[in-house]
Amino acid sequence: MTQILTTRMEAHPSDSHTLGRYEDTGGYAVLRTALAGMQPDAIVAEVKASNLRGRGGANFPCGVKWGFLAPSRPRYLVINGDESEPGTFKDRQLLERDPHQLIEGIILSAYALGVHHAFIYIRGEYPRPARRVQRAVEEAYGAGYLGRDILGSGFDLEVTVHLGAGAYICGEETALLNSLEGRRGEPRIKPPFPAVEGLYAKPTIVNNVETISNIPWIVGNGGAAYDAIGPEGSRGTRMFSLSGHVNQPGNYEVVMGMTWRDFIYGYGGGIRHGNALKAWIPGGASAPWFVEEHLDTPLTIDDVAKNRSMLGSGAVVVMDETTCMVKAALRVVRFFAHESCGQCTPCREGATWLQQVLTRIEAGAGRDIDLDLLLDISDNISPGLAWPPAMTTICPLGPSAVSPITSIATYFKDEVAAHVHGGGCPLG
Amino acid sequence: MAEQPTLVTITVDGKPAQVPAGTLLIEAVKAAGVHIPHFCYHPRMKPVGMCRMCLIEVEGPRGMLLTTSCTTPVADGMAVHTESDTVKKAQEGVLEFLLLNHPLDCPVCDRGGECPLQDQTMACGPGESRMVEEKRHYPKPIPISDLVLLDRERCILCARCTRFSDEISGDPLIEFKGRGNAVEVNTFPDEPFASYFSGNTVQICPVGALTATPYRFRARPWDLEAVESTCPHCSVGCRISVQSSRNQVLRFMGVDNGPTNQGWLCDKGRFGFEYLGSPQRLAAPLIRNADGVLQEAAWSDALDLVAERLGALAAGGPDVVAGLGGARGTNEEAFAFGKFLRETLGTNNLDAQLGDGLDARLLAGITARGTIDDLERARTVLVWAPDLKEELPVLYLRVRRAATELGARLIVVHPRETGLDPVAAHTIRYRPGAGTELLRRLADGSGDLAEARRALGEGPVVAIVGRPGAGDDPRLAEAVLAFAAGLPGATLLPVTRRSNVYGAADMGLDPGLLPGRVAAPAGTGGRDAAGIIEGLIAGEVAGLVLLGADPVADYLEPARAAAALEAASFTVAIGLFLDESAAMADVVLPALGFAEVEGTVTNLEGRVQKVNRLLPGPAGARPTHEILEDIARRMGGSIGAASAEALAAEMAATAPAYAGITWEALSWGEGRRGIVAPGPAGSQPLVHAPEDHAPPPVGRNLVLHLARVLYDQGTLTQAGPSLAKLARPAAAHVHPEDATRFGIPAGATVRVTGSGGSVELPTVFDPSLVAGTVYLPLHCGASIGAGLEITMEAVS
Amino acid sequence: MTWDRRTEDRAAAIVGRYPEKRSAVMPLLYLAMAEDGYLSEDGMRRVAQLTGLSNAQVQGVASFYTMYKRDGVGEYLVSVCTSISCMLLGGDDVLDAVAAETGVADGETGEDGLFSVEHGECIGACGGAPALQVNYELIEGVTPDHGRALCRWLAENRPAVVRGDDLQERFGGRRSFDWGPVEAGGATGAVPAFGPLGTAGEGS
Amino acid sequence: MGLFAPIAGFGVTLKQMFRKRVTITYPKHKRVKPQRFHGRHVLNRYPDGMEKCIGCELCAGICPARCIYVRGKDNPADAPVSPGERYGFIYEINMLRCIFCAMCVEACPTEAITMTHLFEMSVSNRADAIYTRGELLMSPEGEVPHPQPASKLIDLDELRQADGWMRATASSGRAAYEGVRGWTPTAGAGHRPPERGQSEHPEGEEESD
Repeated sequence: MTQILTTRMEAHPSDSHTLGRYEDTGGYAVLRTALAGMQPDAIVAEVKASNLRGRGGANFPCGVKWGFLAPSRPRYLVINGDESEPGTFKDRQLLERDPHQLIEGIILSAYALGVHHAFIYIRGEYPRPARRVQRAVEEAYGAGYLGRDILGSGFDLEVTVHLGAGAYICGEETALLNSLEGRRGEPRIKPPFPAVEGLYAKPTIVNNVETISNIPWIVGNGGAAYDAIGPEGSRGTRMFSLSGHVNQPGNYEVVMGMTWRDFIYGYGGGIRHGNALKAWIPGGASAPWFVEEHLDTPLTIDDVAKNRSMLGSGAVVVMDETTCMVKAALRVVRFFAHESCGQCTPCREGATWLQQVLTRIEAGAGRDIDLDLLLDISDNISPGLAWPPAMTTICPLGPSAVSPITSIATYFKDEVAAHVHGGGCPLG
Repeated sequence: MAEQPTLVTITVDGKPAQVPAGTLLIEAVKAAGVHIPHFCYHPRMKPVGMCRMCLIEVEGPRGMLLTTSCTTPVADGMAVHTESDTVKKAQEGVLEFLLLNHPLDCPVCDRGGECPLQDQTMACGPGESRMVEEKRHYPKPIPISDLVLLDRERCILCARCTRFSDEISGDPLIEFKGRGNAVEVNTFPDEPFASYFSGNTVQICPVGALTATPYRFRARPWDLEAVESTCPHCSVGCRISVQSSRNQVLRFMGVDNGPTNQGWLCDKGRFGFEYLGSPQRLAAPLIRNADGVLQEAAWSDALDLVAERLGALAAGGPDVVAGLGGARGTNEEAFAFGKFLRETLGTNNLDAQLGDGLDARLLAGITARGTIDDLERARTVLVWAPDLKEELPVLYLRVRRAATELGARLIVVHPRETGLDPVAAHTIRYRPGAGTELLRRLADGSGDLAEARRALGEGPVVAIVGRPGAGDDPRLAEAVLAFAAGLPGATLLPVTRRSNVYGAADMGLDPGLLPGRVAAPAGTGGRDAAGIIEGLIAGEVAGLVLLGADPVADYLEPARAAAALEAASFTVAIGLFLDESAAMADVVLPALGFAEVEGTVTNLEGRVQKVNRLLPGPAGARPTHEILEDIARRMGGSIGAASAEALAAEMAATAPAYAGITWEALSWGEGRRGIVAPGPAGSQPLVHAPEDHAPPPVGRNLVLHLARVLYDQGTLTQAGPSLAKLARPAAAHVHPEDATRFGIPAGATVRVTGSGGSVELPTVFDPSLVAGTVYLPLHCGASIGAGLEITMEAVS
Repeated sequence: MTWDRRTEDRAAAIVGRYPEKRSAVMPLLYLAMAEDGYLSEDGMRRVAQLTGLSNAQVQGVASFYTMYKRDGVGEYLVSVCTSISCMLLGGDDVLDAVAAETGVADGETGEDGLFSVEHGECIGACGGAPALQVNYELIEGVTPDHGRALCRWLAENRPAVVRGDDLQERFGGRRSFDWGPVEAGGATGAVPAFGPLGTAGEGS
Repeated sequence: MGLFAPIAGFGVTLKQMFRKRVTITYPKHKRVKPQRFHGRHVLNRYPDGMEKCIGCELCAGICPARCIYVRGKDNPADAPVSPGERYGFIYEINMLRCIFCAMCVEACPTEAITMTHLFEMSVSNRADAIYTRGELLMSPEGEVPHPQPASKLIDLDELRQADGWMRATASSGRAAYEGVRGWTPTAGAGHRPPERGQSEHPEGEEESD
């Protein structure tokens, strides 16, 4: 079984986060080699060759994104550690258990991109990971991996750890940049993309923690080696956060390509109490749900997309037969309504309205027309209810709130009707 | 001026259209004749694409893309659909979302009847609400300043107001608060939205979330009558819509005149309409009776008396009488006043200013006079002038825009912090009275001024020059203008505050000028304001005609002015109010004012604009030109003022710079934006050489910085209840170092003694003030004259 | 509003860490919150001065984020996750149990100022669901009984420093992943960034 | 020419003599007005005494004769005159100009203004024909003031006869609500049910909430 990101933390559970252990296990060796002998372009080339796709949710090829970086300077690198999507906790593990791997990735990426100031944006509810990363950054400064003239290469890099304060929307890259600039975390209109006008209107690359944590391995082993792992379009390993009604929840670093059945019943150890599977969310709260018929779909970015959903942030939430689908949908919609930044009318008003209607249905006060109403509200947020979603909003948070609605409307229409006619949940 | 934009071809709903390149789709499509509904988009602000109302479909490589037309720039060959089913559905959806929480306040909402949300709901909204849940509720309305009320239930969160106060006016006192469905616009607790520009947010609010107290519930939009006119409050000449109901002016709205105000107004302009309907307006002539009391009289008696007394005085020889004023009315009134004084009374003692502005010959005669719009192209802007935010607020907005949006380098020279300092690249302080030395150093680029000097070497340069304080020597401004004229690509904007002081100068209300920017022939010189006042005191001048001027309050040495009026053997005051000077006059004649007469005015660029008539005015008041004509006729002459229009025609025919600027030309097409009267050709040498006259900073000596503030004790401000309460009490602003030197604790009362008297005032510490200086706001109820040299001592 | 010398120095260091001082708003708000126990108006005013923003703008930022508590919070802020994964495994019951034990309803602060209770949106502990945080110190695998016991223990022992590892040991269950070594650090209030030991963003 | 020819000539006259007369002896007798009769206006109150008029001026805006003058004002917070922010501070109708078209009634969003059956309002002075708020607004007891006292010529009881059609046609009224008391009765005493038979739904209009 190939592991890239989690080897060290599994082998050294007690001190994988320390500089000593990191260096012992070959850490910063790649950095030394790269700073001594590699041109920045060569690193970019390796990343491009690796076909590494962003792990934050959009799965955009990392090398391509780097290629968009505008030539003007200064430029910034921002690490998105604002992991807040329900079901996702992989970055927390990477931050907490192997921060130096991330820092080495940052230094390599910054060197490759000509960046001299990088920011690590960690969500506010993660004080422990933030403390660990901060300590690791201090260790790295102390050891000469950060600061002026890193390892005598003449390359300078400052890293600032920035703590969020409880706003999921700041995981959206432009909202994150606004937040980092000290503004309200409202997404910006794109274009211009951050690679052209990002932090302080300067060219900026925003990458996910997991994405950048892969960089030391890719630079060390070559992009081709990474590209050799896993099926086409889903290269490399990937951290999946498995939670919900499975026997063995947790983070799993896997090579993609297996079926969902293998993943849920293999890694997850099957459904609790031997219950039947009812549905699962394949890629974080914003992804449309899968049901039994998708169990034999291969777990790759493209196969999931073909089935009108997404791997997103790699969070798999499994629901068994005892789960009320209306309640589950409401809980997800409530999240998005709560986390809407409030800029765009359809998301601000629509998500709350969806929540209100669902609340009514769940409480047994639904009307026959309510499901159609829900779908029409959804249609006004995400016209056509197509996949990938069209949107009437600036960022995809609006359409995210629609996913649970279309999911229950597609697969659990009868259950919704039973709520309406039975005056509440038929499951009791 | 009108650069032809390059055109690109796009397809709008299947029809090809030629639209200007580089514009946003929403504007491009408008140019093609298609209106797209929108709320958050405002052509004078950066687009944010928040309301999502302006969604349209654009054909792209990956099929039709629904996108906001306010954020998408137009590109050649673009095909857009504004009326497809998808677009209609999306727009209807957005409107439904907006209306979910919008209260059904339309019948009581000030916006009802002129509300974009109402209009667009009628045009493309759903018929009925599908929401059965409770709407969002907030206490309503809450006052967020003395002038503005906020109703958060009505707010659709388009951020126009917050963006205006952040981007345009630079005082972000209102902001979004909260997140998601709980977002609201609000101020910081206990920190009101006390912006000089708050009224603009009321005007641009697309719903009735922000309403203005002076207009609240006074009328409904459909019973308003309106004319376009020019704001009467300062010399920027903002274009306004004057709106009235039942013969009462109820509000001024900004009209987007690109070259001047771009749609914005200051709150003094916007809410400064109340004086017109003030019960204190003069409504009948007053004659001082045998007991020395002013008593109402018939017009014929009053005019007879004036003609008789003035005639008797004028018969005594030339220049025995004098005229002051004319800087607040129309050009036609100023022209008539000049003719009346020069031809009927045979005097050259006339001045529109009261010694507090710039030399009228400079105003009328300056070459390379710029326009406000030059700021759009300026590389460097030099402001050596009064605090524009206090005196010419909309010019402040334009300069601020140049500095923040257009990348101009701004250099501000002033004795203390001005509103522009936060956006200035260089701020230079100097002691009042020591400006010549500073100018020399700036011209040399010596020492710490090197950077600023280098910036001034990069043109085009716009120089905005005036007297920063009333005590500053007007000759310094001339010297600064002379220096600035030599800068690369320089255009010059001399500034002074009274609304039509430029027009008055152009109409020859100065001993050295004849109408149309013509220098008076040598040897015809009369007295200027200071000369008139001293002449009255000395008994060399006996009669005085005041036209909308109040020297007793406004002359920089009020005591001298009072003495002059005391000494005059006959004074007639023509005006709107019984101000301090009128109260000392022998005859007071009520005149019609703004919105009651038609005419033209000239702003600080020399831009001539029309003012229009909407109201009859008080029954007993008459137009100024008629009053003057009637007096002239009684004296056996005429000034040919059969009507204001006849005067205008005479001006257009005889005053060189005003040739062809007729009412007709100003009323239609491009002329409605005003016509800039052409300046003199060639270069006119500036008149005076300045010299420093600051007393040396020794012992307990200080210099005085006396400057205007927006809301003061002026007659027009005080006659309107909304603005009157905003007037600031006077205070002595002292540098903390000086306070220490004089042993003055914070908040202590001091006695300040100057050339014209002595007052006791509370102190305010002002570290931005140049040391050795005391700043007093002008016209705030405490006057010590304008002499630079003053003394200060602690009282308690 | 005056901060002591140490706090002012810290504030200056924070401002110095960013290319533009406006960026320091968020960490400074945490600092202001740590000063007063909640985000006071005076605190926001001071942050505005330090960053060159208007007070209203600082309020606009502060009110956007849920972790800046502009009303007073109790000594222990208990945030029970009720997002989808925790909900599936009984997060609502834990919240009910916590509310019942402390007598403080969701979103409220008790009269004695000991507890504030809130439901949280996903706190990244889905593998150990249901989970809760006390002053943002995480405890995973919490049953309703554990939740009650936890609150009782807090009320009885009133620890000055809330240590996540310690609470996890006493009241936690299944974890999302192996947490590694026990941490000495903990939270001294409802402000995550400025614990007594190294703080996120400090130093460097 | 027959004997009865002269009498036959009176045939029509005689026939009429025995018919019921159309003419009534007004003002001794008064005709019952049709339910939709447009008489003089009243301004109504809610049962709790609050005025219904909010001073919105929609009546003045719609009035084709331009005979209504309304001005609103802020409701005093401690003693509100009407619900909400604004109340009708000035309310005047020039009855000489009024054409009794009832557009004001239709425009009114709160059913504040309605018409009664009283049409007797002769005046001897044009100024008296301007009905002010004092003459239009009914008292909290449901009485409506009138410039003239009750007399042979003026039957003030007709002030109580409020229009029945209004419910069906006013902006917030719908025929579907016939017989359903959706708001307080007009003119305090206008207890008459709306006219029957108004509520046949137009084609395609569906019953909704």
